[in-house]
Amino acid sequence: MSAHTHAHLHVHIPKVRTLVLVWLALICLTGMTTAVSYLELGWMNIVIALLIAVSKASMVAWIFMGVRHTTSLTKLFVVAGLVWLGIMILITASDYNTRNWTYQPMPWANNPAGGLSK
Amino acid sequence: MATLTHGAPEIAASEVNYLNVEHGWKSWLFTTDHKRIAVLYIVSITLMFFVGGFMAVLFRINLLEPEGIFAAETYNRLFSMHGIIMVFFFLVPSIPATLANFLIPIMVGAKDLAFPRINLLSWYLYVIGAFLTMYAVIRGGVDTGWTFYTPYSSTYSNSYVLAAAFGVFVAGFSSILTGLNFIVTVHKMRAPGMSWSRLPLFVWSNYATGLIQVLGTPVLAITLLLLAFERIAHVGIFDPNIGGDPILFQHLFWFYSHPAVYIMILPGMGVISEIVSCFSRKRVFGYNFVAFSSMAIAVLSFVVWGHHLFVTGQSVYTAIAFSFLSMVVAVPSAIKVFNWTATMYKGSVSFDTPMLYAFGFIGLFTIGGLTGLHLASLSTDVAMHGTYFVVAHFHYVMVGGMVMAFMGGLHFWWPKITGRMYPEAWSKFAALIVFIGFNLTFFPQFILGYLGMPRRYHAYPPEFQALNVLSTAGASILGIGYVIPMIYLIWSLKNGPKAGPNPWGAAGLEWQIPSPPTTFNFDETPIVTEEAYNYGPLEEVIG
Amino acid sequence: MLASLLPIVAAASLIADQASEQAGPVDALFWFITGVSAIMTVVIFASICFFAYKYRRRTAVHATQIEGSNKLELTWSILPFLVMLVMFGWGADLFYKAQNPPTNAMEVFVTGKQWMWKVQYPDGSREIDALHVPVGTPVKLTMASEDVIHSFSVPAFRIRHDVIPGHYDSVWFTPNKPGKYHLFCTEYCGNQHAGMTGWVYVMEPREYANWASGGGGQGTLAEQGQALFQQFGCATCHLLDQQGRCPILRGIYNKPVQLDDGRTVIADDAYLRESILDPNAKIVAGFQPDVMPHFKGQVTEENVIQLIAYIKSLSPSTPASQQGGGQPTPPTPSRAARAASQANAAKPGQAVPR
Amino acid sequence: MADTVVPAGPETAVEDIRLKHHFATSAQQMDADTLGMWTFLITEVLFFGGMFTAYVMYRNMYLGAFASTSQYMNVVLGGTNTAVLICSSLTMALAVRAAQLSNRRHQILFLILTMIFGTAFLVIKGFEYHAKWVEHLVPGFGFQYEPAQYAHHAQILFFLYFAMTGMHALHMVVGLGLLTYLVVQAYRRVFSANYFVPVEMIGLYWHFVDIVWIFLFPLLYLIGHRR
Ligand code: HEA
Ligand code: HEA
Ligand code: HEC
Ligand code: CUA
Ligand SMILES: [Cu+2]
Repeated sequence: MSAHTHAHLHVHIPKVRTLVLVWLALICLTGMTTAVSYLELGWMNIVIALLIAVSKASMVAWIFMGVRHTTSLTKLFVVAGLVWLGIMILITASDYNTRNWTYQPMPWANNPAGGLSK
Repeated sequence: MATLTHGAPEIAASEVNYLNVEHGWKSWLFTTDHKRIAVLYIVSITLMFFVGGFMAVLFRINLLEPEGIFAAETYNRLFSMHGIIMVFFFLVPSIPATLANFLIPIMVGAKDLAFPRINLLSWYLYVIGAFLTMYAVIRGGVDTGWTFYTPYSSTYSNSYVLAAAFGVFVAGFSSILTGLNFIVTVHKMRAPGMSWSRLPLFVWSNYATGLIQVLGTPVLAITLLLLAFERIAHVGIFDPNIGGDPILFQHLFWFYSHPAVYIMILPGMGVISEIVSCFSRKRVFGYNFVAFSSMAIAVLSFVVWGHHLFVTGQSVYTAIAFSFLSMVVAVPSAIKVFNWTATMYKGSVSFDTPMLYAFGFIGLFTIGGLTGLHLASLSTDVAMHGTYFVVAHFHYVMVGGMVMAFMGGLHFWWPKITGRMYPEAWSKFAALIVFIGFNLTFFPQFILGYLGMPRRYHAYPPEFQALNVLSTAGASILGIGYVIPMIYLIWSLKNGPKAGPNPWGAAGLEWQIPSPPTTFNFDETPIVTEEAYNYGPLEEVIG
Repeated sequence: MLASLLPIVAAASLIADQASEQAGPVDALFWFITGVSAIMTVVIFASICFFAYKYRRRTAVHATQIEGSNKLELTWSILPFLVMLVMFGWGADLFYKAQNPPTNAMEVFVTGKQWMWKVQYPDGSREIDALHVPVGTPVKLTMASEDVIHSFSVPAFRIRHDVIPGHYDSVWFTPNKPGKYHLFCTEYCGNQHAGMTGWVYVMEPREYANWASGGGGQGTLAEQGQALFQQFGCATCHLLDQQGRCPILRGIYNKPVQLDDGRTVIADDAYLRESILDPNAKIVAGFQPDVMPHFKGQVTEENVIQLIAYIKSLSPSTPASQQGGGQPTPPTPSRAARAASQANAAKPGQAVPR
Repeated sequence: MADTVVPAGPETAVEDIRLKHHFATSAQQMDADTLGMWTFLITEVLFFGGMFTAYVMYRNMYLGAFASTSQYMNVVLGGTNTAVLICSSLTMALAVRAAQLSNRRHQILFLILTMIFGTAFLVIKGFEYHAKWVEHLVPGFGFQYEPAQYAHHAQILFFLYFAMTGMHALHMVVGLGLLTYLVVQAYRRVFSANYFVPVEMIGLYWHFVDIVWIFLFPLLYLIGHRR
């Protein structure tokens, strides 16, 4: 119960230096992601772009939004939000990415034509 | 159970309470008192229930004749509006926005929900949404079914899809705000000593419901928005002609709407836990499991939505996974059913009206849930999808389950909400009528579905007539069963005997304060020292 | 009043028809789940009634407070779950096995359209809201929708599949009982959704052969496609073109096609359909986009089926399952002949030697 | 037990009048507000999430078409806007800090800077939208696209582009409204080290909107590698 009173008294005030450093990093990463998009890396392009985006977003959340100083409950909520987004995207994608499987020739299905695909 | 420094029962009824503290319509329309908002909600959703029920009666009449009585157009609009109104404007807000809104702050020992003004806002959003939808009804209705499947809804239907979709969109935010308020209230507003393991199970189940509302509803909102764009500007997002995928709409829709069916049952399960324990005078058997199963349902409900897409051409492998997960999500429901039953074991069971509804709930939900397994199993779903079997399944869980629970809860807490008792004999009679009417309406539909009668048909092959006539007969009995309580409850507002603070001798903070409660529920924050459902010997408590 | 209901009641049968080889196994599972449900419902009803009676409230009788029992909880979580696993496994197994039609399946094409089912047979005959099939022969339906989502359902066969606009869906069954069965659309598709019904006629092979020989008249599906090929001007490019502006369609069916973006796709029905309706969606390597006109809106799904049948017929050897596609030389055996040969086959439902 | 309620004691007696009646302490109130805000942000994640899901599915299906839209996306403006938003996030964070330190002058200054960046973002976005309109790239309004083979599927992307950036812009507009409110309140000396929750909450919202853009930028502007 003391957590309450203390959360109130001990507000974590970020240092200006920290904030500016994060800002600098964000700007650099923006440049970087743009630059990388000019290279031809095939499927790596999207992976790198997303990695950069995720790290930028984490910095904003962690420092600017102060997640690092919040309660573990808040952290849990943040993670839950992302996990739920992940559930939606991954399961939906699992449908799209496996839809054709049964309709393609399969060793155990004696059906060379494969019938109709979608 | 709680040490209250004041609030002797006798002074309660004549004192100032939340109902009479202020007068005039403004004091109601601008109130931030969760109890008054709950009352506003009760009035609004009851209205919507009767509108939706009236439509059901109309289209059930149509089904008396195989060729149908109304034009196809009329029928289609009736069942679509029936589904939309019943789901989004009645059942989703039914228990959370009324009973839970009223009770959660009291049950956790708080003066109000965490965000009283947001609570009021949520009611206004509900009303705006309802008006938009009623506008659609008056202009001629919607004929897409409550599921709004594309491309029919986005390109082909020439009914008032936009108005209805916006209505649901707005009402969705009302639901989100209610859920958000519950979550924060349960986390942050509990009275000293009210630990998680002492929370009434009603609070647990509404907390779980809140999670679903918060995590699921936004997806419905954006999906309906995309649908609206597609309909207005033909942008192609769900248009198969240019490569859009109509099944994507279904994925997004059911990502919300499957969890939503648990929004439409979890609060009811909470009510049943309270009622069964009170009228058996026993702590709920396996409290931890019942509480935990609510959370399990909330989480698992998000990974089974694809069982609505078994015959759409969804990937076979994904379908198999969804079928498996649907079985998994059924387990926590089973746990609850068994625990309620076990609670009565060695109890001291009385048969007051709320308990009758609880019996109804357990039995009918079990049937509804078990027939859900027919649908969760792949090859039987292929045979039964789109037939009356599905209609019967979901009315058993939604009407036989949730509406029963709502009625039970309403009777249980009616003395708390209004300070008056309802007439006992009439209420028992009505409960019986509802039970009989319900089964007569919907059991024949299982057989119809098994025989292959498709749903959403305004005309059907003549061999299905007998069962349809039965079903319609049942629906009229059921309708009467709902009208009777409506009458005697209103009657009881003026003429019912005054209720003391604790007419049932129930445990729980809400029974320790006057009926009806004062505006701030507690004059001093209570300090909780005991677990929920701490039923002692009978004589001591009833007062 | 009640008496007037009697004839209706008498007319209604409470046992659903089983008219396909799929129906039996599905029903077995259905009755298994129903049996379990009935048992569980009875158990729960009975315990509620028993407890309610045995422990009904009497004056001065106190309840015994019981916390719960982990052992019990585990039992009634795990046991039902195991039973449900059986339901899941059984259902998934039947479902999975029902995915791929046997190679000797007879192919029929179905187009759903607000609010009718149009049926096309390989021999070129067609009907609306009716489907004739010989008993004992696996039938594979290739289904397309002209407008919204429909769902092809024959309750007596326990089959059902949505027909989604924009691509082909398919479903198959082996009818095993002659008779006349309901065909329903079970996905809501607008005003006359309830009118989108028809009949499936399952006939004895000889009877079927008779019926089928009476049809025809307009040439086989492939011949109809050939006519369309001329009519829509496909031939000007794909047959006459000498400058290599267009790919040669001879022999492409079910062969890999190299696309200009490096991917390779199989030229199956879905691909051919897309190539006709939306040629720009996939460009064959070495050819220009925008040369071939869009045929969306000009050719119906039925036309597409005919065109594809023709393109198939240009391929030297069509695999067995596609035999319905028809070949110019030797000519496709007529449905009548096929059915007759089927009638002679030892067991219905088994592969027919060609 | 962090979640229990502190009974009214000497410490809470000195709390200021902004404590709403149904809270026991202002710490409890602040906790509730924070949790409420985060819960709201989760709903926002899933709200945008629906569109991201659609994006992922269609991108998977129509990669070529999606990549080809890169030539129409203005990376310079998009990149500038990313930078502008990041700057606004910095000033927002500084504004919260100023409020926590009871520095009214800085607070107003940083809030106004944030608003300037936010407005700049919307103006640039407006130019981009205008360009798309001129180039007939608005789905549903005479959409035309080269190379023609990708026209259909590119239209889906452009719809997602407008839906996602439009929804994002709408959030920015709401944010600007909230910031205006903050400036007025700050001017009236409402905020201090004792009471800065509204600044912090609106700050969270603002940063969240920034995060959405951080994903939109690579996903919409940098789909295909650019030559
Ligand atoms: C309150 C609402 C509610 C609830 C709680 C449920 C609960 C369940 N539902 Fe239902 N459902 C709907 C509302 C609901 N449903 C609606 C509205 C539709 C149709 C939408 C439309 O298309 O319009 C639908 C449709 C629907 C379908 C799609 C059918 C189709 O269209 O083809 C499926 C398929 O899997 C399904 C499954 C289930 C399952 C497995 C459960 C489970 O959660 C049930 C769990 C409960 C039990 C199993 C009973 C208790 C258990 C025991 C007593 C233990 C004993 C058990 C054993 C020994 C096995 N439901
Ligand atoms: C969520 C809650 C809910 C509730 C409470 C109900 C309640 C009822 N429902 Fe509904 N129903 C749905 C949700 C619900 N339904 C949904 C989601 C669908 C799917 C829609 C779709 O396909 O898109 C559906 C579809 C549906 C169908 C299938 C239509 C079709 O597919 O063609 C049928 C058919 O019988 C039906 C019947 C009933 C009946 C008889 C009641 C009764 O319980 C109603 C009882 C209430 C009253 C009768 C009103 C009170 C009385 C009066 C107003 C006085 C006048 C009455 C008399 C004098 C008798 N419903
Ligand atoms: C004006 C010329 C023209 C006409 C008319 C035309 N096509 Fe084409 N067709 C092309 C070109 C060029 C291509 C290759 C580019 C592409 O894939 O779109 C092609 C590709 C195809 C393909 C894919 C071939 C492969 O090898 O994968 C099919 C199938 C096809 N056309 C069928 C038809 C049909 C059927 C018609 C008539 C309804 C038709 N075409 C009319 C020019 C034409
Ligand atoms: Cu076609 Cu319903
Ligand atoms: Cu479901």
